[in-house]
Amino acid sequence: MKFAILVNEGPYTHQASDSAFHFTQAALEQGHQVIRVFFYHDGVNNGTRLTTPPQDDRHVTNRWSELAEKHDLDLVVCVAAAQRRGVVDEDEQKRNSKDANNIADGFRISGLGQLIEAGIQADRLVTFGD
Amino acid sequence: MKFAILVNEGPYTHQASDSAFHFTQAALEQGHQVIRVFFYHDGVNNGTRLTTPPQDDRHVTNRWSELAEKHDLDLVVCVAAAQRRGVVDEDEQKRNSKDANNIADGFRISGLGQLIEAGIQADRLVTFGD
Amino acid sequence: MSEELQSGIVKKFLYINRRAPHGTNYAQEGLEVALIGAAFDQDVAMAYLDDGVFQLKSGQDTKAIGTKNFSATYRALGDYDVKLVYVERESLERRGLSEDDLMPLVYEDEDDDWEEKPLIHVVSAGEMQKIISESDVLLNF
Amino acid sequence: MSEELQSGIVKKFLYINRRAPHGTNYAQEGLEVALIGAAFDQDVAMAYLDDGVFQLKSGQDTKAIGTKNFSATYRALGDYDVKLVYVERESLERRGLSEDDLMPLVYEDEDDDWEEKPLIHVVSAGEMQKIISESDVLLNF
Amino acid sequence: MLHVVNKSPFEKNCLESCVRLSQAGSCILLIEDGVYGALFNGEASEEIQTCLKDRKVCVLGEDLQARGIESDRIMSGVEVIDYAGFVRLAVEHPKVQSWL
Amino acid sequence: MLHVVNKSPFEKNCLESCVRLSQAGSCILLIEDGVYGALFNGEASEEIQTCLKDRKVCVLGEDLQARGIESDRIMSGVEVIDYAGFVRLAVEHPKVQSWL
Repeated sequence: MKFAILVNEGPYTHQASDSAFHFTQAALEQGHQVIRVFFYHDGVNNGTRLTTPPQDDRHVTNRWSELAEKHDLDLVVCVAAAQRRGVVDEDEQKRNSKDANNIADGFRISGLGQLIEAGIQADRLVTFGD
Repeated sequence: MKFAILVNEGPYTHQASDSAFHFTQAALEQGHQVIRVFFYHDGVNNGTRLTTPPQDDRHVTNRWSELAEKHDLDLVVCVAAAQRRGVVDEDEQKRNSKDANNIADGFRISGLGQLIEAGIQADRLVTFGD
Repeated sequence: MSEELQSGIVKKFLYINRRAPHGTNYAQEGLEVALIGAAFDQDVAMAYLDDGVFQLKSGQDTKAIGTKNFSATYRALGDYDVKLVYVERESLERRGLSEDDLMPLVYEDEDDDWEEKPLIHVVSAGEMQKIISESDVLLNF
Repeated sequence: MSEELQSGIVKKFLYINRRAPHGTNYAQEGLEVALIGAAFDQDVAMAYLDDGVFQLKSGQDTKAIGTKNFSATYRALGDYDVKLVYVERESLERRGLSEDDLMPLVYEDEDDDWEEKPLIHVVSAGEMQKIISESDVLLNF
Repeated sequence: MLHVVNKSPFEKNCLESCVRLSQAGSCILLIEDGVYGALFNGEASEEIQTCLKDRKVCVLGEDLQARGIESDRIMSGVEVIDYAGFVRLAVEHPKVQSWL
Repeated sequence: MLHVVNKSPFEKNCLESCVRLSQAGSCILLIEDGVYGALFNGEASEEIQTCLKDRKVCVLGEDLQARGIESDRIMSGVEVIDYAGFVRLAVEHPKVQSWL
């Protein structure tokens, strides 16, 4: 079965990203496909490589990056939400004349259409948020 | 009278930062002192210079930076909360071996002691959050 | 658009709005999804319940709080081919509101000589149950 | 510490905890403030009300959700010279909890031969009203 | 003491807790989505009515206007103030409690 | 249809809305702070009792354990499942509604 996952909150403040991660992992373990994980609202803050959580805590962003690498997951950060909140890749950096970028490995920035497309193509869309 | 302001949510998602801004401005207009604005929890996300909000919307971070410049405000981002969420200045960049930083003009990263100190020194601590 | 989208799958998208506007921007960013989604040739409906009904309150003016007044955008829903806007009656009543308090949203019916018709349908909780259960993709804001 | 802090101002700090643990990290980051604050020689008390009472529930184990189990840190409150932990009775009762469900927090009383004494005081809403109104600095998590 | 409530009473329990735990003589200020609590015929009106007996209740005009709540929809006895008034309330009262 | 509730019923209105707007035959899953709704003697127990008449109610074990809620504190009739069970529920039911 094809799943799409929507994550609406950032790391640490809300459990949403953790729950989405565990659900995604469990779905993959059962042999399902996860066609896209879409990060919207404050969820875009999962996609920064600049976090340094305490050593005895989980690393939310790296965990997503590693899962994406292992299972070839498509982690998409919404461009409009990312612009409001300061999540930037190289293209966005150039386009908005910023002096740095902060996107994490395995994440890409794209439009809201990717969420709609995931809703159309997936058998199930599961949302995690606040 | 001396005010201290605590902001617990990031820009755009919650109105907290807007409300704190308007309150701070109104307090300054009445001749009060605002000895510190402390950003905690997701509030640290107000302190990134990488946001590009839509042109017809307010620029939450720049507005804080400009107010700070004008009134010599002390905008403090909590270091522990910032590490979890990826808000980084030059020192933090070196300390945690990051390849970029994103702190905005007028903000500085410091410890939670700065919040307690503000609570001790201010006549009033006013909190804005979710 | 990608190959799969040419395949002609048409699903019923329901945008469920349960939060007040302005205190958070879920309402605004939710509306942005609905407008983008309108380009995808799917069946689209909006549902407003709980504090979400406040999103449609007439007379909103954000000048004094300095935020973007996106409430004008609701009037564009009809132009984006969204023809069904459901509002739960119980949610209105618990908040002391009636349909008269809501913005008068309309669309032009191309099948009826472009006559202006109301977009908003006030429905009972029972009807809302059914609308939710008969949709294919549920997006919550 | 800065000059002002040498001035000997002692205020009553009250940390008001109204949220459940784990679903958000306000509880965890709130506790971090309280522990840092303990170094400042102020009068410190903790208040747990509404879903905040769930923070003190015994037997929390976050291994299966992979988050940090900060609930062990509450046991350190006594060592940080926090001697007053108020829990609102009404909040416990509405949630079907009693004092027996809470972690047994203690401190060693230096004025009484280091005897272990309970930190938690279950109080009524009326008493909590008074505790809140008599504090100088209120921090909410 | 000044109590600030920023959540809709239809969605969250903040106003309820504020009412339970604020004392006679204190002031309750509704801001952000908290202003919906001042609607005169909403379900929260009883709670506000109780408060008005021995507490002052204010609501932030800027937030009412943003939400399209005209002043004739506000319960009588509730005072509409602006940000300058918010600051004055914070000065008048020796401490501020935010029911987040 | 699978309905997911992730908020404490003591703090927010999500469970209430889910109960009002879910149909007979559907399944309600409590996760994150939503698991507090399954406490057998809490104030939300009546709402869950109503649901149990014609709906299936499940609760995520991982989130119960994190919060120190032992299984003997859960209302009878509520089924404890794990993340694998959450995925199976999402497969069984043709759509998933999250009451955020």
